[in-house]
Amino acid sequence: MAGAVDGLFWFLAALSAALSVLIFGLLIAFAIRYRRRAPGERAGVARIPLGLELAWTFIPLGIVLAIFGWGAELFIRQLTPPPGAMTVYALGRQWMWEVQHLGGRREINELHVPTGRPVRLIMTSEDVIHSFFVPAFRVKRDVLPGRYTTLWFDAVRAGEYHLFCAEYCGTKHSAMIGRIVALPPEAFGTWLARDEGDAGQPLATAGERLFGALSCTTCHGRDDTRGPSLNGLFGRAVRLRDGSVTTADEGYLRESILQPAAKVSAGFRDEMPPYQGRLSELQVLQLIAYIQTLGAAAPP
Amino acid sequence: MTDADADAETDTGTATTAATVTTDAAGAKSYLNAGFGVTSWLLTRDHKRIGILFLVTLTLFFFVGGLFAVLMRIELLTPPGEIFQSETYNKLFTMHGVIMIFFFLIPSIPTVLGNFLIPIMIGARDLAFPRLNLLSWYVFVAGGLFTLAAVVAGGVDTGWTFYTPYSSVYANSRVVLAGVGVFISGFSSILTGLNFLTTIHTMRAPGLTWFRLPLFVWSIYATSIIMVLGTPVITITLVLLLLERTLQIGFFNPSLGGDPVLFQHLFWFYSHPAVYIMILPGMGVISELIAAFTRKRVVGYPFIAFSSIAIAVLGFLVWGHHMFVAGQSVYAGMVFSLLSFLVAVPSGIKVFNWTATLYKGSVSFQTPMLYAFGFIGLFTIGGLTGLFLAAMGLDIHVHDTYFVVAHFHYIMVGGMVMAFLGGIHFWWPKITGKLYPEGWGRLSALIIFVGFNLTFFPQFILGYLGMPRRYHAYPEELQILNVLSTAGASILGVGYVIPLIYLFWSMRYGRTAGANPWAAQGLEWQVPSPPPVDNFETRPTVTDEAYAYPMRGDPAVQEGMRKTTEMPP
Amino acid sequence: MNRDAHAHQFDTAEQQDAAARLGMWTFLLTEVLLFGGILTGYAIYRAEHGDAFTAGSARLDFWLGFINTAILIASSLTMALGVHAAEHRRHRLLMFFLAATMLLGAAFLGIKAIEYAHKIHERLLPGPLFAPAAPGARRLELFFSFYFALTGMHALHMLIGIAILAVLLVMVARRPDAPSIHRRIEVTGLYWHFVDIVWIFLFPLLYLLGPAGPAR
Amino acid sequence: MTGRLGYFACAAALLALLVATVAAARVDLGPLSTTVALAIAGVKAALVILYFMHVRRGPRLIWLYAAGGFLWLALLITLVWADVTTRAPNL
Repeated sequence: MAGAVDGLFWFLAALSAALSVLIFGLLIAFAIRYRRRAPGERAGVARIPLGLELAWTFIPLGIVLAIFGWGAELFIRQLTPPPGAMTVYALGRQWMWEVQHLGGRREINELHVPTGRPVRLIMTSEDVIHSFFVPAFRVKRDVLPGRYTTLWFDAVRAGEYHLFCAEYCGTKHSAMIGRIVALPPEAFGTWLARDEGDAGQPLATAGERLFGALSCTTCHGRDDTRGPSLNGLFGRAVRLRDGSVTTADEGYLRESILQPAAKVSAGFRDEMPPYQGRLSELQVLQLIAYIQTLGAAAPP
Repeated sequence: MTDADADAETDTGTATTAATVTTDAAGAKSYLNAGFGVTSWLLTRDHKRIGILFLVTLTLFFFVGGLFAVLMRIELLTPPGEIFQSETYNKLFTMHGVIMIFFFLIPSIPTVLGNFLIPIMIGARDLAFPRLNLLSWYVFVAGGLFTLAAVVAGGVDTGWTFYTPYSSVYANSRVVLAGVGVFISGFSSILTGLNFLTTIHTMRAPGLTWFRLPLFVWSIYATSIIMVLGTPVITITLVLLLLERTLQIGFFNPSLGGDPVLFQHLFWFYSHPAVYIMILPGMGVISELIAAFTRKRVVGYPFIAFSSIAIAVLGFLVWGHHMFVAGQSVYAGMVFSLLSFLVAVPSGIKVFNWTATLYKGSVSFQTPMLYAFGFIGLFTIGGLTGLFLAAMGLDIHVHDTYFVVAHFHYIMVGGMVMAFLGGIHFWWPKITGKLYPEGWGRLSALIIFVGFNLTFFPQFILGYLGMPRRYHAYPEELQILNVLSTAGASILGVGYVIPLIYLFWSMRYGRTAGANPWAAQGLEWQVPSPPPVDNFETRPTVTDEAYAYPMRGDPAVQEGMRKTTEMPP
Repeated sequence: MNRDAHAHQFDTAEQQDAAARLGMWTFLLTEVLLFGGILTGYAIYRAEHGDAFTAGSARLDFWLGFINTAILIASSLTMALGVHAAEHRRHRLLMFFLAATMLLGAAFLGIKAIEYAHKIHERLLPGPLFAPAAPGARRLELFFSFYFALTGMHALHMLIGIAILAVLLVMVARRPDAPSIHRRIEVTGLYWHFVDIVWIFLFPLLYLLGPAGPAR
Repeated sequence: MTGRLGYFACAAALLALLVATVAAARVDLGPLSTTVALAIAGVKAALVILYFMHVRRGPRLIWLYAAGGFLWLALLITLVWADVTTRAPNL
């Protein structure tokens, strides 16, 4: 992706340079050629044909429309993670990045990733708006409180890269920085398996325990009883009470845990208590990770 | 003897003298001599004096805002951020932004040159609502005092964008004082815009049809539309923000189901068009300067006039390009990106037409024209780099980096401030009746141009390399470019101080300017310098288009020069 | 008749009238967008949290809102008649209509105050004092944030309108033949009608969400 | 005195529309109910603008100003709406 972004950048740089040279060249040439030679000198009559006016109206229009298309196509690609991307969760908080791997390892202001495999981040903030910015990968996305945003990148070469917070977030904004460590796949595997004192349970395991502790099973069982069954829910299309259809992705699950009334599944009543304020963002992530594992075990 | 004087003596004879002579003969007092006490200024309803009041106030704010910029650049000389605490640095860039945007750039040309010139250019005695005009200044000063109080009381650290929930819940600085200051100053903007719109619609001199108006009037008209339609939205948004902060009434707070992105929508609905409030009047000034210093009608007059309106309208439809990475929907982003690109077209039209105006012109290089050249160059670069930011896929990378900082400084400082200084120099003889020293003028224009580019061009590179804005410490590999930028800033600072000194000096010691030192066309050059209180002895009647300069080989003017106006007997 | 008198910057009284009218319309343009900022937020949140907003609407006193709408329509009528009287130089009639408009405006504000008192008593004032217990209460609070912002801003405009009318009433009483009176009355009328229009939109937007409203 | 009669007629129409909007709200029109309520409000506002505020006999410029504010507000709401309603939950 970085190469594709740079392609557009340098194209635009070249275009800008060419246009600047054209305009500055004409300005200077005209200024010298038509400089005032005598104090009372008058200007000559010069008619600009309408065709020329139209040309410098519509040719730039065509050019900018083409650039729009290019930029938009690039944008869509940057927002669509390729299949098989590795999911990692990131929490922004004044003034640190907390990264949670599915397997349970947790990092502060660091993110270890394997080379050659796309990484998809699911991010949220616990306080103000932050922005996850890795210049080397040409990616950036704001991290908002109260909802998930995502971002993906592909570290081609092993190495260390800057991680910045790009949205002003308070006193230590410029200290909310870290590094992305891209390791070859084997080295990454070793790193992931190691415990440097930060490893908790795998997210899904913690989520399962929490699921039980919160008595979610009372309503969400193997079959649709009081609440819809969660088996095989993740990634599926869900029909809602008001007739609309949505996809059960991370954002939907988060909202349905914290504010169940917002989107109620068709055929069910709005009777689940909201968990907003009762669960930390990390706990929500654990529950989501657990619900995703329910997909595998679900009967067709 | 400078070119200007020579021109004045050889070429002013025809169109201008009639008006000058009649007014002088009547012995009318100039607006500067009409009264001398402090109250004669503080209670004046003369649009010219109010323009001067704004000029003095804005100059003060410009140098206060500039001081913050200098401190920031000093801090950024070294990577680790050793001079100020990060807290202090955050307040510096916030106060720099708030003061420069709300208390200098937005009011600058409209309230100073617009106030002074619009009534004269349309042949009126004053604006439609002189008392509202004075009120506008008092409101502005009140807003400014609140904001300065916020600085004195410890500063504000939210960034000029006041994004929630940081500003409404988390910030520990004087958000309320600064917010109230900006809120109040908004009313000044609304009153000014309202006054201009009404005046231009109802008070044009007989015969002064829309397409005979100077392009500066068109640009101020377009600017006023934005002021009137946009400012109320930020005003009310700030009210909601302040309510949320002081009374904890939720409007944007995510814990109530609110949406911080909504704040950004409402904020940019005004603040993006506000960019055009800053640049459109500058474009108007440049059109005037180019016409005067090439002695030609600006090429493509209707295109330039309508492109101002087009920019004002299109400018309202593009605000979402500040939010491509902010969690806005992809589809909305597409719409905003497409519309943003469309703004490039009317901007391009202006640049091409200005350039073409030089063709076969009689180009002279006095200070205002040097500023005009600087404007076109820097605006071109600023505009072209706008394409980078409107392209969504590329904006992801450069958004909120120094690339953006450089881009908008090229537009606002490179464009707007250049135009402001060019306009001040051009109309200085009219405003004060005195000539500024031409040599110093050219020198400082050159210093500013060089200093500006040295300050801000490296910032494009910094942004591309990934340096985020609002960082008071940065990685070591970026130091060289930052040092270059700081060096440029010190040159730029000198460039800004020189005109301040010689313009002051010229008020007392400058040589007396005639009514029309540039041999320029336009109603403002037909009244004495400085103009009398009521501008015109008798209402002028306009019979010709704007910029009716006599031309070589034009059969229409062979037998004599055209007159722009005829004074009734 | 000194009707032709005009300020020095104008050429004729007609020009001054046109400028005053256009100036006021421009001001109203800004007012539309002033309310528009809050309305945008309201529209967006209503789309997102429809149920909570309907529930909030059901807690408003529909009949008080209805009566207030009728009162404002009546006040617009008296204002229009006042402008008409001013045009025809009927000063006594003009004073009567100005007073009637003020009274109707005050009645509106009185009823609004009763509504506010009820809401505060029910602890529906958003902020730290907000205390309903039902699930989804946070969204309900959001509705009331907007209810108070919109109606509060409207009430503030009513207050300003009444104050202007009071000043005009005194002016007419003192100098009924002052040349600028008819212009001032006309321009104030525009303002008053605008404030009425705002309420015409606020009433259905706030009070008539879903069938719950008028059924009670 | 036709002017005065016109004002009374206008006020009567406004009150009738007020009753109509209440009646419409009593009927459950589903998602249409808001549209109907706003449409009636729009008609009422138009009556006030055209008759009470004399735009009907005003110059074209005043028509433009009267419509401009609402147009601009519609623009603001539409574009913000376009964002909020098309956000994929997870993007």
